[in-house]
Amino acid sequence: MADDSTITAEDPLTGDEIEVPADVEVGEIIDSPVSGAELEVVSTDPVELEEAPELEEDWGE
Amino acid sequence: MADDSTITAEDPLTGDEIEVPADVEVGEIIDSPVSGAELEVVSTDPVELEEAPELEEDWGE
Amino acid sequence: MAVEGGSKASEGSETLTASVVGGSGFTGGELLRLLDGHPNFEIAQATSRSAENKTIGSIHPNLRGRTLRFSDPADLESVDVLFAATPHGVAMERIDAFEDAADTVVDLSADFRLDTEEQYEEWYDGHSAPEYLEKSVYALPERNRKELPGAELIASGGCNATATMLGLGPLFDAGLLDGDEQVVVDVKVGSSEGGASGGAASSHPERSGIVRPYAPTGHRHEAEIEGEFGISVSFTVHAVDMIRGASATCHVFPDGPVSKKDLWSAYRDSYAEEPFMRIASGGGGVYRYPEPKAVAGTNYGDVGFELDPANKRIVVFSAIDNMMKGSAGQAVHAANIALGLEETAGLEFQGLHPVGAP
Amino acid sequence: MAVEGGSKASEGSETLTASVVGGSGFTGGELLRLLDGHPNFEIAQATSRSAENKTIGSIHPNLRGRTLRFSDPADLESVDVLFAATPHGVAMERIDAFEDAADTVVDLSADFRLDTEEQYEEWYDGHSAPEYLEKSVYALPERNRKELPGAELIASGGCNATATMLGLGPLFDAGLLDGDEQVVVDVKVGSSEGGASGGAASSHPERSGIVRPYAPTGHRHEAEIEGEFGISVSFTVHAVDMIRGASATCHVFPDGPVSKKDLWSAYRDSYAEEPFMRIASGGGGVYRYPEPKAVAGTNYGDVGFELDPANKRIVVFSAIDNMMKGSAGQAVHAANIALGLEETAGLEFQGLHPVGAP
Amino acid sequence: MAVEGGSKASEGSETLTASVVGGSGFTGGELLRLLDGHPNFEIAQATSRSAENKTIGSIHPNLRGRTLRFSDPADLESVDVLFAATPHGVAMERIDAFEDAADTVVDLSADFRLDTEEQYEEWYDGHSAPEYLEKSVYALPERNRKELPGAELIASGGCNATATMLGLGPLFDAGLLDGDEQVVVDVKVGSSEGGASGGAASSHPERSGIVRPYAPTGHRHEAEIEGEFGISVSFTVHAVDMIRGASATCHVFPDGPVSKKDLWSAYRDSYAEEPFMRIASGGGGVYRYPEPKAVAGTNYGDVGFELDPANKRIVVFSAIDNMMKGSAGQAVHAANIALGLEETAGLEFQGLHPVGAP
Amino acid sequence: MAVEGGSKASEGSETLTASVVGGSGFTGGELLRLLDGHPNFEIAQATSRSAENKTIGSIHPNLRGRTLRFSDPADLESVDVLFAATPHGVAMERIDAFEDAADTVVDLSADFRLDTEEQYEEWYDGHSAPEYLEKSVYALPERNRKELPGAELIASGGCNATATMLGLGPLFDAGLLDGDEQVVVDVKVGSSEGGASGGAASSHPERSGIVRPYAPTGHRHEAEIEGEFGISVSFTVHAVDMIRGASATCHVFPDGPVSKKDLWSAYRDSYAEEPFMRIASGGGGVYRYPEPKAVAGTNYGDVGFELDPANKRIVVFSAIDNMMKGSAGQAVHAANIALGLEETAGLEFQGLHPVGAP
Ligand SMILES: NC(=O)c1ccc[n+]([C@@H]2O[C@H](COP(=O)([O-])OP(=O)(O)OC[C@H]3O[C@@H](n4cnc5c(N)ncnc54)[C@H](OP(=O)(O)O)[C@@H]3O)[C@@H](O)[C@H]2O)c1
Ligand SMILES: NC(=O)c1ccc[n+]([C@@H]2O[C@H](COP(=O)([O-])OP(=O)(O)OC[C@H]3O[C@@H](n4cnc5c(N)ncnc54)[C@H](OP(=O)(O)O)[C@@H]3O)[C@@H](O)[C@H]2O)c1
Ligand SMILES: NC(=O)c1ccc[n+]([C@@H]2O[C@H](COP(=O)([O-])OP(=O)(O)OC[C@H]3O[C@@H](n4cnc5c(N)ncnc54)[C@H](OP(=O)(O)O)[C@@H]3O)[C@@H](O)[C@H]2O)c1
Ligand SMILES: NC(=O)c1ccc[n+]([C@@H]2O[C@H](COP(=O)([O-])OP(=O)(O)OC[C@H]3O[C@@H](n4cnc5c(N)ncnc54)[C@H](OP(=O)(O)O)[C@@H]3O)[C@@H](O)[C@H]2O)c1
Ligand SMILES: [Zn+2]
Ligand SMILES: [Zn+2]
Repeated sequence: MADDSTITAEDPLTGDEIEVPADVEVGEIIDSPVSGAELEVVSTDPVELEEAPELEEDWGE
Repeated sequence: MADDSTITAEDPLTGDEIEVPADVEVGEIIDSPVSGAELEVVSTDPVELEEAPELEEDWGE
Repeated sequence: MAVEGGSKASEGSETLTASVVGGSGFTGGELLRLLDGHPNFEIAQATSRSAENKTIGSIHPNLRGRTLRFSDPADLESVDVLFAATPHGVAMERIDAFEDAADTVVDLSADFRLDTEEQYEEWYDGHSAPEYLEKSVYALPERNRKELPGAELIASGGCNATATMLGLGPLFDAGLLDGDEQVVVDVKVGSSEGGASGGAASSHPERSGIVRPYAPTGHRHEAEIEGEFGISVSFTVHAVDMIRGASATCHVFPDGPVSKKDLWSAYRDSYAEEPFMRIASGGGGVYRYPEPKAVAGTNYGDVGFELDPANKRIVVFSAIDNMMKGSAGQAVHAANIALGLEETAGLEFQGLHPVGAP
Repeated sequence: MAVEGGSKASEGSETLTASVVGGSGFTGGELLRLLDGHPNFEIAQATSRSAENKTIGSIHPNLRGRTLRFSDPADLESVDVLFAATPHGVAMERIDAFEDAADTVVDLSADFRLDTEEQYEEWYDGHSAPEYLEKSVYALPERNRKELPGAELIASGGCNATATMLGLGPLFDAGLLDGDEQVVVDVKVGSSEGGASGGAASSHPERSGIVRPYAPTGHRHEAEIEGEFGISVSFTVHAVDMIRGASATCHVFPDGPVSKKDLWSAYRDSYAEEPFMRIASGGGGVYRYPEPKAVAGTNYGDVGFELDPANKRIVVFSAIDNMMKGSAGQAVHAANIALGLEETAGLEFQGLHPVGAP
Repeated sequence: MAVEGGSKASEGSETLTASVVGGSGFTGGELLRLLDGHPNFEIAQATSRSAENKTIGSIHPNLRGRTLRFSDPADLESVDVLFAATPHGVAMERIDAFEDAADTVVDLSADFRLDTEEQYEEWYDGHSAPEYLEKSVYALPERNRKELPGAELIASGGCNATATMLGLGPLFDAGLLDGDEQVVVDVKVGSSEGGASGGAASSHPERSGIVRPYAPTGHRHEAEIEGEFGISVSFTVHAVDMIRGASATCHVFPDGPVSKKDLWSAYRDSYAEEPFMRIASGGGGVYRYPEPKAVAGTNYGDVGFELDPANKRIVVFSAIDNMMKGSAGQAVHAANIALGLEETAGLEFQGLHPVGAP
Repeated sequence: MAVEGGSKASEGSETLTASVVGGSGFTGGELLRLLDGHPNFEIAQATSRSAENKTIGSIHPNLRGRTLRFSDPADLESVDVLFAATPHGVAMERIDAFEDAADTVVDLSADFRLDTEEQYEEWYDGHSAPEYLEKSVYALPERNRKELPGAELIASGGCNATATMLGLGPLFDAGLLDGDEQVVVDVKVGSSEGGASGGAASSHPERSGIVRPYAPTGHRHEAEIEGEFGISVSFTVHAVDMIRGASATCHVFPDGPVSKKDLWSAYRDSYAEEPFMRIASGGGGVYRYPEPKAVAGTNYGDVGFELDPANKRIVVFSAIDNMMKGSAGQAVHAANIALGLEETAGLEFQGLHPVGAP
């Protein structure tokens, strides 16, 4: 599904090129199909991603 | 149930006095109500107990 | 670790001695647990051939720390009450010895549940001590309380039959059924019904996660139900993934019209004064109808009902713990009544919430 | 990790594009799994409002590594086939958009299963696009194969209705039932039937270990069964502790005498040529009758039966995986037929042994 | 149905009034069950905002038939003892009102477990009533019995911390550990730990059948353990498929050589007189080491150990019911001691065998 | 019912004959399932002494409808590949016969996993055919791919050892561990690990709902791990309530500082090109780390990790299906490589979601 609606960016955790929707905005959280990690969009031109801060209390106990 | 059908002996693992049937024989395996461990009767007058060798393959995988 | 004596309250009242034949089994273990915590009983003996001389806690981890050890069933001590929790056929062979050993005998097997030798020939493989059948009293107090005081031989009911009879009883008592109706009973049971000596089908990998028809037709408990109500029920039992519990869904087609009010009256009339019967029938929340896990570990019987006007059907739901109301609890309940003790003595546990598949 | 492409065999044959509306739900996820492994489909779109822009593997861990992300159901791409796996009421609202987007629409909800607007008023809350009811074809191939080739709007059946119809169908086909008989259907289902958005009653502590009457009477699937056989069934559904699976036990009281041979003929006649139907009826071993875990993960429907002469009853057992034969598998099966593909394409998984509560 | 009064024995002894704030939750429900069956307590109030005015049995089916209804936590009655079973942060906000309402307050949350405001800043989000931290007494009687008589503010321990401290305590008491050793604690817990308000991850289809790392590192209970032993433990928690139960496996690497005899002495010295501690360490049969289902529903803590000479390792196993020894049972146990009641009052249940995933 | 041939695609490519010795067991059944659906294999023989002459579907309900019957393991047919799935000790006794019957032998037991006779004396009860130890190749492709092409005797790894080695391997490969570190491995496994012939401890009532320490210390799989990495691990295995699945949590204390980036590099370097390895390490949603039910039924190995700076610890999580990656799947994977077939052939199943305790 790598068409013009997606662009590539680097997974900061793994270094892999991953596809993200072309219309992502700064601040958006995107998961990586490679690492599964949640990544925050920190810039859009080009798209740069950083590891998203963990949302502590939304899971389990 | 400490009547004349039981006598006491020492649990070699814990040092506790435990009740065992009066008619135990040398070689018999007796469990301890204190430690749960399996104990071998090594003499009967008085009753002396030792930790029974573990039966490896009778449990689980 | 100072667990000896468990929850026993020393209340000055009389103490009776009791023994459990088949104490290493599932219902035998449950009897030991109940007697251990019962204010009026002291356990004199628990038998097992395979675990002779082992402590009862080595088999039943909830009874860890007790000093009592299993002994040979051939050497029975004299006691006030003997509970037999052996496979079908054992008690009828040993009944003379049991009667010699105790004034009151409570048998959990099917050996003394039916009335006549003929019935044992039809449903089982005959009977070796038919002379006791006349004498024995069926235990289930909700249907038989008046017969129990002073009874010397008590036959505790079958678990699936108990669940069914508790569900259907009020309909017969209130005259809403008279015995010629179509009744389908679809039962779901846990794995402890099979006893401690399960085979390949009850190994964990094969028995987990199932809805398995295990008695499609012709289950022997039909005989008890027929004995009680004079009706032949269409009975099918499924094994499901729980350990304790029997749930009977009775699909009943009454001759005439029946209203929700009629049903409430019937069930209230039968059970308002019963200490162990509860009605759960609609309402809000998660637990609207009877279900096994709401009674697990307890002696409660929960019943509920719903009307299906489109099909002129009454659906009755009934849930018990087969280890308790379906066997050991029923046995102790009946013994309490037979011996003039407090009816609920030793049976007060309310059950747990939340709880999984107990 | 090089999982993209999964089990897809590239076989030179034609490739169709497909989209799944409601792709973050349970049946939607199952459709994605099946299409991902299907030799003739490529997934063009999976929609979710709540998980927009997330990868499909972030919700469905079995699809980890795929690059496809959920998109907004408001923006539908043009595809060959659109599968809708949305709650009841959504597809009837959006059917025009679905038809615009795809030549073939397969809906997994109840929105197009019944024949008339009146039925939707009786059993549901009416219908907002009744003009499509005439056009839509009920999916279940074992009862409706001839209608499917070329169908443009396919209504995949209800899971409990499917289990019931697969069990009862051969009795009607063979003339052993004609529609005026008493039929009790006692169903046991797993928690995936409730979909991904469960409430308090489906939390793990409350939902574990249960046998819970959840639709005592008046279940909507009765309408589908009545639509197929013209018979009103006494239908009761219990929730039990499994995730996948629906098991229907049908207690049937035929007018005249029926033999075991009659039953074998009936079921063999109906199902001998069916690629997904298996008869399990007695025999030895652990798995003698149909049970959900023997079909879990597969598109099989297992059926079996037993005679109860004492009560003039036939007991029919039927087991399916509600995620497969009861929804996504049935939908893909019907689409395969509608589009002239190999009937079993993408549906070959045989299931697991041993296996627990899948 | 005459269940009011439950298992309460009327014993002439004094009766204290008690209230449960957060009575609709899991540990609140367990407190209600225990108080309902406790010979010295009468329940004056149970609060819930979401279930106000409903009977307590509408949420907790084991308490069906009780007439008590939930009331607003804003209107607290005067009682002898108030138990708070609210989420972290509530008790510290309302502590003044709690202290006004009752002479003795037992809080089940983490709000008063640690000693200093700084610790709350490090491990939680600070503290709004730090002046109470000095005053509060940590509940766990096996480690803190001497501090409890007369205590006015009792902080019941964390379930995973409790399991760990019961396992490791004897090693510290006996001087086999001194605080600079490597200690890995690998915990397995049931779903009731998450409380009644579970989200998507605790729905039945997602939570069933799992071994799921849910707190890989940095679990807050580490703070309690460090507070007790002055040691930083490597702590990891897994969610597994049970409802009640916490099992801690401690992998300990002592500085010097340790024999099996040393271990037996250590554990016997610490626990021989403890009414709720049992040692299960090897032996025969099925239940050789501690496991949660052997203590489910009870206030027991089972501990056991094994030596691994090849790796100079001690493995300690510890199992509790998180609803009991890990919260409500520990709280009642501590209250019994604080108030000079029989230590085991209301906590005598021995548990069940067989039993599944309670 | 026309299931013969299952999912077999006829692809013109070569077809090899295969036999399964021990075909009535759990891993034997899994091998039959995989071979049944494999494009390059035809099953020539499946042996069982206890089920001789029965169809393979009578034991494995997922293989209903196949005509193949079990035959006597004494009469081996000539085939291209023989898979042995017998208890430890059988293959070493029969290895000459196996080698006569087939060019390639894949043994799933421990009989040929270790390198030297001495190791078998230390960890097992010696070896009766030590001359084959030199020749045999350890199967696990992720660690041993280069040795496999053309191998004639392949020893498929132990399930718990496999889970552990997949978790720890990248740390060694990347030089983050060198063999003198403290490593604790805490394993949780399902009941299928015990094989089809379970005893009392694996009956459903006793085995359900457990977290049971079953190999506190000294598990034999330590030998395989030591053989691979030259490190002695502190190994403890717990039985939990699932059927398929092994989950290893490795608590690792590296000598020097390690960053999250170092870990990502290590795992990506080792597994980026591996068709069956997936990394799940944090992120959002319900499935953040490896867990057995996310790989159940598949040949995937999921690994993940987390840093615990406070304790200078790396926690590594690893999850496999013991029936697949832990035995039959690993065996077929290795055979595919040994024989030059497509590496993933027959192993494409992606697993299910939602799914319970498969
Ligand atoms: N399980 C239920 O839910 C349930 C419900 C209602 C009624 N019942 C009835 O209760 C009875 C016991 O059932 P269960 O489930 O507890 O069975 P179980 O677990 O198999 O236990 C049977 C017990 O009887 C002993 N036993 C077997 N043969 C014996 C013999 N010839 N003489 C003396 N002792 C013998 C066994 O111990 P040793 O072999 O070591 O001596 C064992 O202690 C059965 O009749 C059953 O139908 C069971
Ligand atoms: N579960 C079964 O066993 C089963 C069997 C047979 C038939 N069915 C039928 O199949 C359908 C789906 O069931 P399910 O169990 O898969 O349900 P589910 O798990 O709740 O999933 C529903 C899906 O629909 C989406 N959705 C909800 N409202 C929507 C709207 N207004 N517009 C667009 N998308 C919407 C949801 O995602 P977002 O909210 O993120 O958009 C989600 O992806 C239902 O009609 C059900 O009756 C289910
Ligand atoms: N579950 C365990 O195993 C366990 C073990 C040890 C300690 N604990 C601790 O015990 C406490 C309770 O846990 P739980 O599992 O029982 O939780 P729970 O099931 O979620 O129950 C929380 C209760 O608190 C009430 N509540 C919530 N917010 C409130 C507020 N602002 N004011 C008054 N009442 C409020 C809730 O009822 P309404 O919303 O209806 O008012 C409910 O009754 C927690 O602090 C937990 O950490 C739990
Ligand atoms: N289960 C696992 O997760 C797992 C994982 C990795 C490795 N393994 C290894 O794989 C092997 C098989 O394990 P399993 O779990 O499949 O065991 P299982 O279920 O007990 O099956 C054993 C099979 O071997 C046959 N068998 C037993 N003794 C035999 C003999 N002397 N000669 C010929 N056939 C014999 C049995 O059938 P008949 O008695 O009817 O002939 C049965 O088919 C074991 O070595 C085990 O350690 C198992
Ligand atoms: Zn906690
Ligand atoms: Zn193994």
